[in-house]
Amino acid sequence: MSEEEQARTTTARQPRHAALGLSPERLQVMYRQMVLARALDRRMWVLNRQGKAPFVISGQGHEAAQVGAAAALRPGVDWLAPYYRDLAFCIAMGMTAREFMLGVYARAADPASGGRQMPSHFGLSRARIITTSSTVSTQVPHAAGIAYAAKTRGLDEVAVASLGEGSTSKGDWHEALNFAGVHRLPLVCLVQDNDYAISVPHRLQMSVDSVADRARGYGMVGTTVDGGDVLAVHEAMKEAVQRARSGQGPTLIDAKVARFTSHSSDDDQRRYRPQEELEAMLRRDPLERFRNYLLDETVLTDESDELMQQGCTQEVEEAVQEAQAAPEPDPADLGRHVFAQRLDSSVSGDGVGDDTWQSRR
Amino acid sequence: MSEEEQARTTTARQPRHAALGLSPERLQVMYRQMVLARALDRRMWVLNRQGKAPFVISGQGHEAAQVGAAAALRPGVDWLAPYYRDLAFCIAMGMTAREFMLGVYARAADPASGGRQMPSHFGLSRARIITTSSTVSTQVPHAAGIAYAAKTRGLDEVAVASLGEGSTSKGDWHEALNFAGVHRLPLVCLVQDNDYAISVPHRLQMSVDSVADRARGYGMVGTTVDGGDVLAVHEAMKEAVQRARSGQGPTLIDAKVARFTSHSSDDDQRRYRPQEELEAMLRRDPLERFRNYLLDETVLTDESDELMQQGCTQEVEEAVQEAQAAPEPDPADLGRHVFAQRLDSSVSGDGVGDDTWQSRR
Amino acid sequence: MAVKTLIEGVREALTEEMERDDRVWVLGEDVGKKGGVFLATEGIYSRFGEARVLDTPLAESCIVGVAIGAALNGLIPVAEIQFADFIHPAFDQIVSEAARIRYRSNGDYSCPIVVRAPFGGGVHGGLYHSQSVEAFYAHVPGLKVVIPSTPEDAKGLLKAAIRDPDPVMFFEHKKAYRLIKGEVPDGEYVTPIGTAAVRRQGTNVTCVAWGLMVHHCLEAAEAVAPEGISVEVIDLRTLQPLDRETILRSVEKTARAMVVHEDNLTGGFGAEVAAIIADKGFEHLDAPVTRVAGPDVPAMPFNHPQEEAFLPNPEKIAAAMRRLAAY
Amino acid sequence: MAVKTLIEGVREALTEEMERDDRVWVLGEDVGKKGGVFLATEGIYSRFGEARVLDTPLAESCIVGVAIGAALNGLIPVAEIQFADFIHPAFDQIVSEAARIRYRSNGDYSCPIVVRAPFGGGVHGGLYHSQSVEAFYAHVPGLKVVIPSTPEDAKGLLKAAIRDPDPVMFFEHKKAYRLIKGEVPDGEYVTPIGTAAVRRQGTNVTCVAWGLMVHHCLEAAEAVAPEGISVEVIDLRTLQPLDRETILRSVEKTARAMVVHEDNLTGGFGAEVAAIIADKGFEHLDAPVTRVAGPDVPAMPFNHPQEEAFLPNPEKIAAAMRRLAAY
Ligand SMILES: Cc1ncc(C[n+]2csc(CCOP(=O)(O)OP(=O)(O)O)c2C)c(N)n1
Ligand SMILES: Cc1ncc(C[n+]2csc(CCOP(=O)(O)OP(=O)(O)O)c2C)c(N)n1
Ligand SMILES: [Mg+2]
Ligand SMILES: [Mg+2]
Repeated sequence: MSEEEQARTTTARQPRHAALGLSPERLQVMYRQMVLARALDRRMWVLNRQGKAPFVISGQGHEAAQVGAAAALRPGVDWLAPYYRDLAFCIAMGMTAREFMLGVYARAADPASGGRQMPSHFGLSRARIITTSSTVSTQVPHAAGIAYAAKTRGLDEVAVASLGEGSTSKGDWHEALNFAGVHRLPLVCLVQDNDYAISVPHRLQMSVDSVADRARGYGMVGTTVDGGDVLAVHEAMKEAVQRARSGQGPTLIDAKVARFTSHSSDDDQRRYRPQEELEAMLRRDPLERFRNYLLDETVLTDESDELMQQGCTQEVEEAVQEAQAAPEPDPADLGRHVFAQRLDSSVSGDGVGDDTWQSRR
Repeated sequence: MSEEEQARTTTARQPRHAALGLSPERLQVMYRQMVLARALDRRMWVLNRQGKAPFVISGQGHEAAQVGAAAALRPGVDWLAPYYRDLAFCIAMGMTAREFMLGVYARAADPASGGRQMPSHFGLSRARIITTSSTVSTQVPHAAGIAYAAKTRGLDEVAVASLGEGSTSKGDWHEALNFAGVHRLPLVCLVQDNDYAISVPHRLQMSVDSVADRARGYGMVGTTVDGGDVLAVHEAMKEAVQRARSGQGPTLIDAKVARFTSHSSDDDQRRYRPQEELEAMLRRDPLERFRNYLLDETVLTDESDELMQQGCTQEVEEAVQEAQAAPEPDPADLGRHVFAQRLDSSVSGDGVGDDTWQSRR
Repeated sequence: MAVKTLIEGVREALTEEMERDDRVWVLGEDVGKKGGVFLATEGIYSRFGEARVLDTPLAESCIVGVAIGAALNGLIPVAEIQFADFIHPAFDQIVSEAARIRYRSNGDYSCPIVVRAPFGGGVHGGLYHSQSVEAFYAHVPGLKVVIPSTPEDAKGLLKAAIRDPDPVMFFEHKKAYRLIKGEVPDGEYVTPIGTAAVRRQGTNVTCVAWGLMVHHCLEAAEAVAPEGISVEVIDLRTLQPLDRETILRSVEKTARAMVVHEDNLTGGFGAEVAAIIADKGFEHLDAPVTRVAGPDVPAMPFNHPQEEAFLPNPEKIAAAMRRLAAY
Repeated sequence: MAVKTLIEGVREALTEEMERDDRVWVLGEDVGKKGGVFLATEGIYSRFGEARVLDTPLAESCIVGVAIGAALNGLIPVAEIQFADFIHPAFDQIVSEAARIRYRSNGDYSCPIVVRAPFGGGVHGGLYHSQSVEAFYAHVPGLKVVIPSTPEDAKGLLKAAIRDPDPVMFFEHKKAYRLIKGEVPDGEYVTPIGTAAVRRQGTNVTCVAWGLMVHHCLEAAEAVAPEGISVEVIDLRTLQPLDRETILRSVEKTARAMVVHEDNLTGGFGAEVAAIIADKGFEHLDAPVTRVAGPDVPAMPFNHPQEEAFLPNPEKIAAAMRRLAAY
C-alpha cells in the first residue's frame, strides 16, 4: 500500500476493495485481465473486417462482471461452465491470449476444439473450463452435475454456470437450478443480463426486472448486482462461493451488464435498438469505471496504466501472429475423436463424400 | 335455502359457500361430481382386479381440488389442459361417466382416443378438454398457446393447465409459465401437490414447500391452498379466473392434495411410503370433509346423500354395462387419422406387419 | 415471372398467406423487428405488427408447444426455429405432441402448424449452425417434411404447408437462401406437398437428392454428361410423404440409383430411399444402390479444410456417378 | 450357469459394476426405494444408499445433463430414463451434448455415461409406453447404441457399456424383461460392444433383428424350417457400431435378406441395414431386400386389436420369410 493509501485507510473510510480483502496487486491483476480481454475482443473485430475471422462474438461491456466473479474462484480447482461472451472470464481462469486467438483463427492447435467450433466456444480442461456448445443453457445442468460429483465425492470445488438472461428462459436452466436447490449443491449461476437476446428485449423475455427473483423458488439465495461494477460483482460472488463451500447451497446472481457490440458479426444492433440507448450505454464502460476507481485509489497511475495497455496490446499482437502462422486443421483429422477408439465399422458408406475421409484415416 | 339455513345466515356468520356466491344447488352439483368421480374411480379398480381394465390411474384424494377449481370455470368456454388424475375435473367440465368408461375399456367409441390411449388420458373437444399425452407437463405450453390465441383473438376465454407437483420440474413447465407471465395471459396453472411423483418424495423434487413460491419469478400471483377443501380451492380459482378475464394475467395455484391410491395399477405405494403416513392420509378424505360440511350446512341430509350415492352408483353401472358391450376398435382403423387425408405414399414397406394394415385400408 | 432468391420465395409465401388469412401467426426468436437472423421475415413485423409476428422468449420447446396450443384455439402458427441445430430441445413437442394430436385424439383435434428451420452447412457455421435434421423427422409418422430447393418451390410449398391441416416441418437450406436464384411465377400459386420433381432427364443413372444437394447433383450431372453418362436428377421436395412412384419409375429406366445428402450417412434419409429401391426396384437394378453423404462424425467442423472435407460437392458426386455408371 | 431373466441380467450388471467401481452412479426417476418401475434397480438402493442411487426430479433433460456434468467431474453415471417414450425431452442433451463432448473438444474432454431405457410394446403400454427410439440415436455419430436380446447379453453388454469411455445408449425391451430367460454365465464376464451374434445358422434367408424381435424371428425360422426354408438369424446386439461384416457374410451365403423391427418402417434402422446390403451385398443378392416393421402410424395403440395389428409377430415374419424364399 502506498503512504497515501495507508493514510486514507486509517484516517477515513476503508476502500471498497480493502473491505473485500482485495490487495492492490490483486486489483492490478484483475484490471489487466479486463484490459487484455477488451484488447483481444477489439482485435477480433478488426480481424473480422480484414476477412481473417469469419465469425466474431463479443464480451465487450461484460468484462467487469466476469472478472469480478472470477476473482472469487480458484483457477484449476473451481469449474466454469461458460458461454460465448466469457472471454474475460476465461482469461481470468487461466486461458491465454494465444489460446484464444488459435480459436479465432480455427487452427489445429486451438485447445478448445482444434478449430472445430466457432470462436468463443470455450473449453480448456487445464483451467477447468468445460467444453461448450452453441445451444444456450445446456451447460447449466452440466455445472449442476459437476457440483453434484464434487459434493458426493467430498471435493471442495465450486461450479459456476454462466449465461445470458435470454438463456434463462430455457427449460434446461430451470431443471438444473431446481436440481441444484434440492441438493444444495456448490453451484453459482451467474446471469449476465444485457437486456437483449440478440434482438429480443428483456420485456419479451421475462416479466420480472431481475431473474434473481426466481432464486427463492429454488430455495436459494438470489442477488441482483450492477455488473458494470467489478467490485460489486466480486462481493456477490465471494459470498456465493462461501455459501457453496460451506454447504449452504447454490446462489443465483443477476449481473446487469451492457452489450457494447452487436450480438455477433452477423448482426447489426442498430436495426432494433434506438440510437440514444446505444449512445447512453457506451458511456457506461465498465473498464473506464474500474480504471477511474483504480486511479482514484492510486492503485493505478496514468503511467502504469499506459504500460499495462501496451503490454496487453503486445500480448495480443503476439497471439495474433502466432495464430496466423499456426497450421490449419488437417482434413484427415475430420474423423478423429468421434470415439476414444476408432471404430472401423462406424465408418461406412460410399461416394467421395466419405471416401475422402476414409482414405486418410 | 332451508329455513334453518336462512335463520343461521341472518342470525350468525354467512356460510363460506354463500360468501363465495355458491348456492346450495350449486354445492349439490359439485358434491355429486365428486361422488360420481370417486365412484367411477373405485369401480375402475374393481375392473382392474377383474382383469377387465389392464391399466388404472387414479384421482382419489384429488377430487376437492378439481371440482373446486372447475366450479369457477365455464364449461364449453374455458379450456382445460388436464392430466391423468383429472377425472373429477373432466366430469365437472362435462365428460360423462359413459365417456370415461369407454376409455377404461379402450373401446372404439371412446371419445378421447378411440381406445388408442391408456385410460385417463383425457380429451374431449366438446368440453374444451384438450387431448393429452402421457409425457408430463407437455400440456402447459399448449394451455399457454390457447390462452395466447384467446387473447390475440379477443376471446373471453381462460385456459387452465393442471398437473402434479413432480411435473413442475420439467423444462416445459418453466418455459410455459415464463411465456404466460410475459404476455399476461388468461391462464391458470393448477398444481396438485400430492407429495409424491410415483415414489419420489417432495423433498427430492423441489427445495421449497410450495411451488407457488415460483409465481413471483414469473411476474404472477401464486397461492397455496388446502386442496382437500373444495371451497378453499374454489375461492383461489375464482380469484384467478377473475384476474385472467380482467387482463391481469396468469395465476399459479398450488393445491395440497393426497394420493389415496398407489401411483397406478402398476405400483404399490407401500414399498416406499410408511404405513403411518398412509393411514393418516386416508383419514383426511376430501369427500368426507365436503359431505360433513354440507350436512352441517344442511345442504345435504343423510337421505339426500344416500339417494345421490345410489344415483351415482347406478350411473356408473350403466356406464360399465355400456362400455362392456361396446365394440372394440377395428384393427383396420389402425392407419386412420395419421393425417387429415390418407396418403398412400406414407403407407409403405413389406412384411405382414403392415400388410395386415394395408390390406384393410 | 421474376428472378428471385430462395429466401425471397419464403418471405413472399409468408406475406401472402398472412394477407390471405389473418389466423396465420408468425412466432420465433428474432422474427420481429430484426426480421429473423437470415431476414426471412424481414418487413413482416412492420407490416403486420407484434400481435401477428411475435419475438418469443429463447425457448424452442415453448415455441412449438405454444404453437400447438394456439392451433388448438384457431390460429395457424408458423414457428421459426432459428437454426435447425436448435430444434432438438423441441423434439418432444414435435414428435410426441404435434405429430400425434390427430392420431391420439382419433381425429377429435388437429394440429395445423408449420415449423420452419434453416439447416445445412457450407457457411462456416461450425458444429452447431450446420446440421441437417430431416432424417429424425421423416421417421415420425404424423409429420410432413418439406425441403424446397428452388425459389419457386420455396414459395409454393410454404404456402401449401401453411394451408395443410397437419403439422409440416419445413427445412430451408441456409446456404441456398441467397445462392439459389430462379424464376418465381407471378400471382397466386401453391405447390402440392408430396410430389418429387425430375430436375433433369437421364437414362443411365438415377440420382435422388433434396435441398442444396439437388444443385450439386445437377452440376455433377452436367460434368459427366460429356463422358456419355446420362443422369436423371430427382428433387424429392418432400421427404414425407415420399413420392416413391417417381423414384421407382426412374430406376426402372436407368437401372442404377444413387442418393445424395449432406446429413451424415448412417441412418440418414438416404437409407430409406435406398431401402425402398432395393426392395421395390430390385428387379430393375443393375448395380449397387449408392449413397453419397456426409461422413459419420458428430457434425460439420467450423474450420475451412474440415468443413470442405465433410461436405458432398459436385466433384465427389460426379466421381460416384462415374463409378456407378461403370459398374 | 443359472437360468435368469433379462432384467436380472441388467440388475446383476449394475450391482457388480457398482461393487467394482465406486464411481458408478445410478440416477433416474424412481430408481431408489422403489427400485425402478420395472424393478431393474431393485435392491440397489438398500445396498448402496442414496448417494449412489439417486431419485431425480422429474426432468429427463436434467437427468442426462447432470449425468454429463458428473462424468466430467469423475463419476460414471448410469442414467435411467423411465420409458424410452420419455427420452425425447433429453434429445438435445444426448445428441448435441453427450455425443459431441469428445469430438467438439478435440479429445480434451470425454463423456463416459450410460443412458438406459426400456422400450418396445406388446404390454398394453399405449401410445406413450411402447415406442422404439433406436433409429434416432443410431443416426447420431458419437453415440453407441446397444440392445440386448438375452439375459447373458443384457449383463455382459451393460457391463461393457459402463466401462466404455464414450456415451452408450442402452435400450432394453420391456416385454423381454421377464419373458426372456436364459443361461447367464457365473462369474465375471464382459460382452464386447460392436459384434453381432448369429443366433441360428441357415442357408436360404438372412434375417436381421434386435431386441425382442430376435426371438420372434427365431420362432418364425423354426416354423418355416419344415417347409425346407433355412433361415439364418442375426442378432445385431449393437446398432452402433454396426457389425456389417457378419451381415454381409451371411448375405453372401443366403443371397436373400430381410430386416425385422418393431419401430415403424419409414426411416427405421432397418432402412440402414437394407441400404448397406443393397450396396455392399448387391452382387450376392437374388431377391429384394425385405423389411418387416411396424406400420407408419405415430405409435402403438393401447387397445388390444390395434396393438396386435401393429406388432410384427412370428406369423407375420414367417409369411415374409416364405415370400422371400419363394422369390
Ligand atoms: C437453444 C438455442 N436457441 C437459439 C440460439 C441462437 N442464439 C444464440 S445466442 C442467442 C441469444 C442469447 O441471449 P442471452 O442469453 O441474453 O445472451 P447474450 O447473447 O445476450 O449475452 C440466440 C437466440 C442458440 N444458440 N441456442
Ligand atoms: C416426461 C415424463 N417422464 C416420466 C414419466 C413417467 N411418470 C408418469 S407419472 C410420473 C410422476 C408424476 O408425478 P406428479 O407430477 O407429482 O403427478 P402425480 O402423479 O403425483 O399426480 C412419472 C415419473 C412421464 N409420464 N413423463
Ligand atoms: Mg442477453
Ligand atoms: Mg405428485
